[in-house]
Amino acid sequence: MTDRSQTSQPSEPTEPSELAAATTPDPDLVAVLDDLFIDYRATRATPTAVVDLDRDLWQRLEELGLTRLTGSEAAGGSGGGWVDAAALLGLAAAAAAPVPLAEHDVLGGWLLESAGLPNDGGIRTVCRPDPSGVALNVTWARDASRIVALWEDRDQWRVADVPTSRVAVEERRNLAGEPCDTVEFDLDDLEAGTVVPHEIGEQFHLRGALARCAQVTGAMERIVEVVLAHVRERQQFGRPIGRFQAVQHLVADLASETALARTATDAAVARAAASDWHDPGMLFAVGVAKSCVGHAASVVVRGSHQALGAIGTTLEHELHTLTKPILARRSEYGSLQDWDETLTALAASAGHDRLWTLITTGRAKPAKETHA
Amino acid sequence: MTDRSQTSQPSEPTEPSELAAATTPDPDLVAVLDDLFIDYRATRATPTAVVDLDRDLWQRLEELGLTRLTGSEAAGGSGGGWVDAAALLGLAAAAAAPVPLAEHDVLGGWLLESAGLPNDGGIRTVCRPDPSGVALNVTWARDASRIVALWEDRDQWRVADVPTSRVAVEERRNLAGEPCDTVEFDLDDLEAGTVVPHEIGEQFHLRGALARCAQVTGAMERIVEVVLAHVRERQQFGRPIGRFQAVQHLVADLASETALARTATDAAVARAAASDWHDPGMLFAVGVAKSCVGHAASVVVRGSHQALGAIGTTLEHELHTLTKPILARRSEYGSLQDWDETLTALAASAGHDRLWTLITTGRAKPAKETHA
Amino acid sequence: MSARLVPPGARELPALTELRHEVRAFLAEQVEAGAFVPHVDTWLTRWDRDFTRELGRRGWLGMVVPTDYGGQGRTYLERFVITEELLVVGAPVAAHWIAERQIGPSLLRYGTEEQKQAFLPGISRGEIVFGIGMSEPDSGSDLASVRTRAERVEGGWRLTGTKVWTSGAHEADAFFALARSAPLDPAHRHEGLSQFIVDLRAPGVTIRPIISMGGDHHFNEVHLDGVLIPDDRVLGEVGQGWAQVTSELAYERSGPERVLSTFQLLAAAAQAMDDGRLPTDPGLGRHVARVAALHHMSFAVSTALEAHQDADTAAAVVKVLGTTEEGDIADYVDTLTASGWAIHDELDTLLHAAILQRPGFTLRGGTNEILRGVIARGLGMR
Amino acid sequence: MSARLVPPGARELPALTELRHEVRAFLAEQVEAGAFVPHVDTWLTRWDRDFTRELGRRGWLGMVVPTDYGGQGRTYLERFVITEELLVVGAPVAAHWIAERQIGPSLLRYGTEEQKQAFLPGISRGEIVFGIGMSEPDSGSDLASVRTRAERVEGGWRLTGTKVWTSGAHEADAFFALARSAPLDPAHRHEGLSQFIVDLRAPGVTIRPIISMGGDHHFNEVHLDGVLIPDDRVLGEVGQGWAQVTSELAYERSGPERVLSTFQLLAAAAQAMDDGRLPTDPGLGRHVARVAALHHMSFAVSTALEAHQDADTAAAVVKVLGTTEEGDIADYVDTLTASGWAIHDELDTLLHAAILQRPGFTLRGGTNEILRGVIARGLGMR
Repeated sequence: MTDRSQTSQPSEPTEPSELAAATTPDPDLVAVLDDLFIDYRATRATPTAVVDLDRDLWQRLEELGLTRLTGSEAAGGSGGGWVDAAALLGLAAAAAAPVPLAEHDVLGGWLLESAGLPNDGGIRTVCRPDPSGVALNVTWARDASRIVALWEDRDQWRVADVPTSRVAVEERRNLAGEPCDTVEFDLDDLEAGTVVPHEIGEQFHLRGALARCAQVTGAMERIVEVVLAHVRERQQFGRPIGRFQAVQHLVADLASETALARTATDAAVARAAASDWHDPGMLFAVGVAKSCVGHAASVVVRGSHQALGAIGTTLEHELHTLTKPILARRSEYGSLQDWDETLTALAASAGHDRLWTLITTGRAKPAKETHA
Repeated sequence: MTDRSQTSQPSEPTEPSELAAATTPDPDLVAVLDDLFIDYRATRATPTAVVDLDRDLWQRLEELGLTRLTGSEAAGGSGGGWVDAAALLGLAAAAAAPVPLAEHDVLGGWLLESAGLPNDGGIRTVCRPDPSGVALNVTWARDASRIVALWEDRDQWRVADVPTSRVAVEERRNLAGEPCDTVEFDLDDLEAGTVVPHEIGEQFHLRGALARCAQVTGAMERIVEVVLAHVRERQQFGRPIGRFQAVQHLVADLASETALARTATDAAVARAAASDWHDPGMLFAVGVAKSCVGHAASVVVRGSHQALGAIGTTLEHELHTLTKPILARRSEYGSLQDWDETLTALAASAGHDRLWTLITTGRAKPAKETHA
Repeated sequence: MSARLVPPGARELPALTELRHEVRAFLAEQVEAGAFVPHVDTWLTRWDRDFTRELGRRGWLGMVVPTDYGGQGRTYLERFVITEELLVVGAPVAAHWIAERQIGPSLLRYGTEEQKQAFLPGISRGEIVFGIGMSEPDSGSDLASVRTRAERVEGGWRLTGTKVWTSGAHEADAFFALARSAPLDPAHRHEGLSQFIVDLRAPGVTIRPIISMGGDHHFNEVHLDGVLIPDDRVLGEVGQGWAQVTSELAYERSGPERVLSTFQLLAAAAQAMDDGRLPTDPGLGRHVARVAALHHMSFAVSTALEAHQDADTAAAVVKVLGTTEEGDIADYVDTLTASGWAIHDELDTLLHAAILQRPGFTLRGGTNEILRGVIARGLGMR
Repeated sequence: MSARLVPPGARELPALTELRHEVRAFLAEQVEAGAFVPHVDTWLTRWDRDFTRELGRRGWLGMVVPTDYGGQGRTYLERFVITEELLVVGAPVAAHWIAERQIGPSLLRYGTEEQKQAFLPGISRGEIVFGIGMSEPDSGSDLASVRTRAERVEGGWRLTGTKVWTSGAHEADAFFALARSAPLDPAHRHEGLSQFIVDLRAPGVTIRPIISMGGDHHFNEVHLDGVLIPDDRVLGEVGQGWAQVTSELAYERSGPERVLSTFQLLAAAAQAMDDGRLPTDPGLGRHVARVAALHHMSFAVSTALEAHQDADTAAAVVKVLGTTEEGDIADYVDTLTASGWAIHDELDTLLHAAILQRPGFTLRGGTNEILRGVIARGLGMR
């Protein structure tokens, strides 16, 4: 034993507020969103297999300043941060609201501001075309007035804000029945894009992945409510099925996985918000969220359908409006396997002695190596 | 639709016995083994953390001709096949009997016969030393009078029957507390070994793996009995814990996994017995068994300890005499991951059109390519 | 050795393998000719009366129906290999599935001579298509709680009630309906139930689609509004409906369709790994191993059924493990795929269909929760 | 947003990170100096009174005990980071674990002034070592069924009964025993229980080892044969034992020891993948992600406890997910390793220890079955 007794005894106790900071969204915003989406859920039409953009809802969101929540106030946005944006994405996903909030604001709006390009209204989506100018699985492309393209051109990243009228859109739909089109750009339009720092190109994938985590987690939280309501009400063998121990454990497990996904997503969002995405640990933090959210999705989708039984597989039921988008989104911005492999590489590179540092700071290597 | 109606209508119905053949061990043998091991279990000492070879039991097995069950009658064996041998290995493992039946008879005895070497009694174990003559994790080495070494020497396989007095044994124990020593041979002894066909070298790994499957499956079947007895007897909250739905489902799951492991093991054993290991599908069949057995081990070990609670973690309880060897053996003759990778390679190589053929015949490629 | 949950395995002998190869060759021809596009869960989702009749012409329907009733008079084992080959290739087999699996055997066991003559030859030719009417809106797993009433009338019975999840009712000719023919006695809930053969074209029958979460129409709600069932269309004994519907559960639960619904997806994933379109991953091997072992287990149960041995618990084991596995395959492949990695791809189509069908795998034919209870009973815990 | 099972997350601020780094640097020195060899599950298996006293000297014990009682008067959050750093490095912390986690807080809440003065300074110096006596041979998860009797005698109580699974009793100075101080009323099973502070050296106390499946001695059976407990060693209120033992469960269940028991094995596996001794596999990333998320979740619960918010359900979530995960890490690494792949390896030693300890993870402190019931209650299902 070394003999440095008492050295760490502080003279003054530290207040809890100096030790940890909560990262919760603006309660006024949450109250507005709760009202909005409760009303939306109460009045919307019966679910359909094909899901189209809800322009009425979009207009209400626009009137409330929510379609440009994260835009700077100078650029006509509401100046919201990632904590508020994640809350909006989550609650919209919980309501299965078919609106391109992630694409238009969180990703597209950010790219335009980063490039110093004007944002003159209209609905936007976003994509990363390949070198030949083709982008696959572009959500909501057919409904957008313009498409914000992030394009890697001879080792330079460019952002172009291209009118949809100037691209070829092949209409397709994803698992959730949402527009998820193939878009082919005119290379001239991409080459005319504004050069942005490399950092923007790297961040785009992380921001997209974390936006999807916020959406999936919000949808899973709504699923927990739907399942709880069902198992309280549905009777089998003379009692509510929620009284059966097997059902209780099934629901406890899916609710616990949802809680873990929420914790991981919030931790990444808090880190992003605190550092405006400059923290070198963002790759790890987003990876942790994407992995936990993705594995939770397996448990939650499976468990919720099992708990709801056949009724939950019908088109008229709310459940699939949540489960299908969850699976569609978990494969966006990298598959679950891709992210687990990324985390494996980070963990192996950290090795025995720095694995815990990786977990607490997101850095696999000491700071100086990270900058090298 | 093509128009070849009625072509497949047989004139005579086929008897079920011409369609499928059961592959069950000799009932007289099973009766002898049941008696032997019931008696063994009833009279053995309390479990210990360190497990040593039981020479009394070995002698009883020897007197019954069971230590050379698979030896040819010409060579003084009992002429048993793999179906009987798997039954013996399984029942001995179910009794946690510390005897080297797999090493001495199924593997060592077979190697000696394949090499035309005499088998003059004594206890043998078996191993595959590396080019420098060192073999790791040699079960029961310190207790054997001779060690049968299978050695790959300049692209030739040799079998040497080396007295233990001529090797250096570093004593170690495996997870189960069994002797699992490091053995270093004198290279002269290995070089003096008898050359055997390549086929022998390739089969050794498969035979070892399948012997381990038979042991693990037998131990898992005993665990199901132990768990059932416990949950019927143990009372909590005023009733046997087996009345709780959560416990019922836990036990149903581990019993089902055990049944799947049994099915996969028996299928591989039957294929081996029917073809005397010459069926080109043996690699796949053994891989299926090793994979199913290995994954079942995770479920069964975890579930049985959970069902038994703290009492099952004590040294005096039977449970760990089964769960520890299960995990020790599933990592022998290839890790679970190794075997899943082997199966992945076979499945990918079979591809879309031949995956089902692989499953039904074990061959990833058409017969002519397999021979190439 | 401990009492086994599952019967001992058996090896397939050449006579059976020959039949397997014959069916396989026919199906390869059909795929080649474009007669059908391989798909997942085709025993629910792919309905093709022409294909069904072609199977009938080839002598591959009515396999266990005696030749006296127009069947093949063959064995459960032969039916087994035909079933496997049809499922793995993803053939359109929904039209005859219910009749071949459970209506035929039930008619053989409980039907009158006239009923057998009336239905079995048509079933064996693939010309009479049957559905099954068990579930009701409030019954779920608690089948004894069915509310459809059968009232005694002159010369027969009048059925009133609603059946749900009746797959293919909009295409089928008839179905078996379970109904309460005597008032419910709460102490003996399984008594007073009877089975009726209902002509789906009869007056009083209304069929409404239940659209599935992917937008497809496979299931129906069948309203019975005082439908007259003549006495000669009662199946078996009045009041014995419960015993009749539960006696055949082992046949319904142990078949290859509880394992192979997503086999085409697994095969496509194997191909994609070979082509480098999916990352090589040991999970593929693990799933292939489980499917292979379940193929043996399902076959072992068939040999027991062929030998008239009790296999209710074993069938529950096959169904729990098999339906979990076929669903896990869908989730597994989904975790490997990234959106945008490919387009117009066979794998994508199969994957989406598999995901949409998956929730039903572990619900239909007895939920996994119910079946674990059956296994626990088989283990002596209940 | 739906009612959350778990409190919102919080970011660790620099003041806390500084403490973390201070502890981490000390521990790195200790490992370097060979003061201990990192191991798994050290809060049960590694007992070192010298190390414990050294932590006391550094002001890292008695963290939430007020300075008036010799403690540090600091926060649950500061205790949290110290705890994490000790666990991840696999330090020998068993000697003070029970006292630091639950005896200290219970004394603070329920103890008399004299009891606080008698025990808390010694606990905070790492000199008084405590155990806990709850379980009994027949009680298991049903704690209210304890049979140890406390009989009223002149000036105190006499305790008679047997406690089991008392970790470290053979090394500890005293333990808290839960006993029935009034006859069982089957309608009110949780009444009539009381807590007593028992000197383990007192006459009538017999301690016998319970050897674990790996051959180690951590647990004991403690026989109490009419042990006299003076009135001043009753903890809290006679008859309120149930409320007292259950009121602190959130502290016991939500800590990092429910996540990190096998962290050294995970770290060794990461190293082995980097070195090529284990195959690179996405499973490592999956486990690292879960451990990272559980680190945040456990911290979130600590912030709620610091703010005196109810966190019983959240603690159950941490414990179910965390203990499952720390056990799954052991099984995961085991599936990657082949026997004979290496020898004398750190990984091997950690792996075997982790496998042997694993069964206890999801049993001790409330089984996962019990805790899922707690979560279901928190969700309003019970």
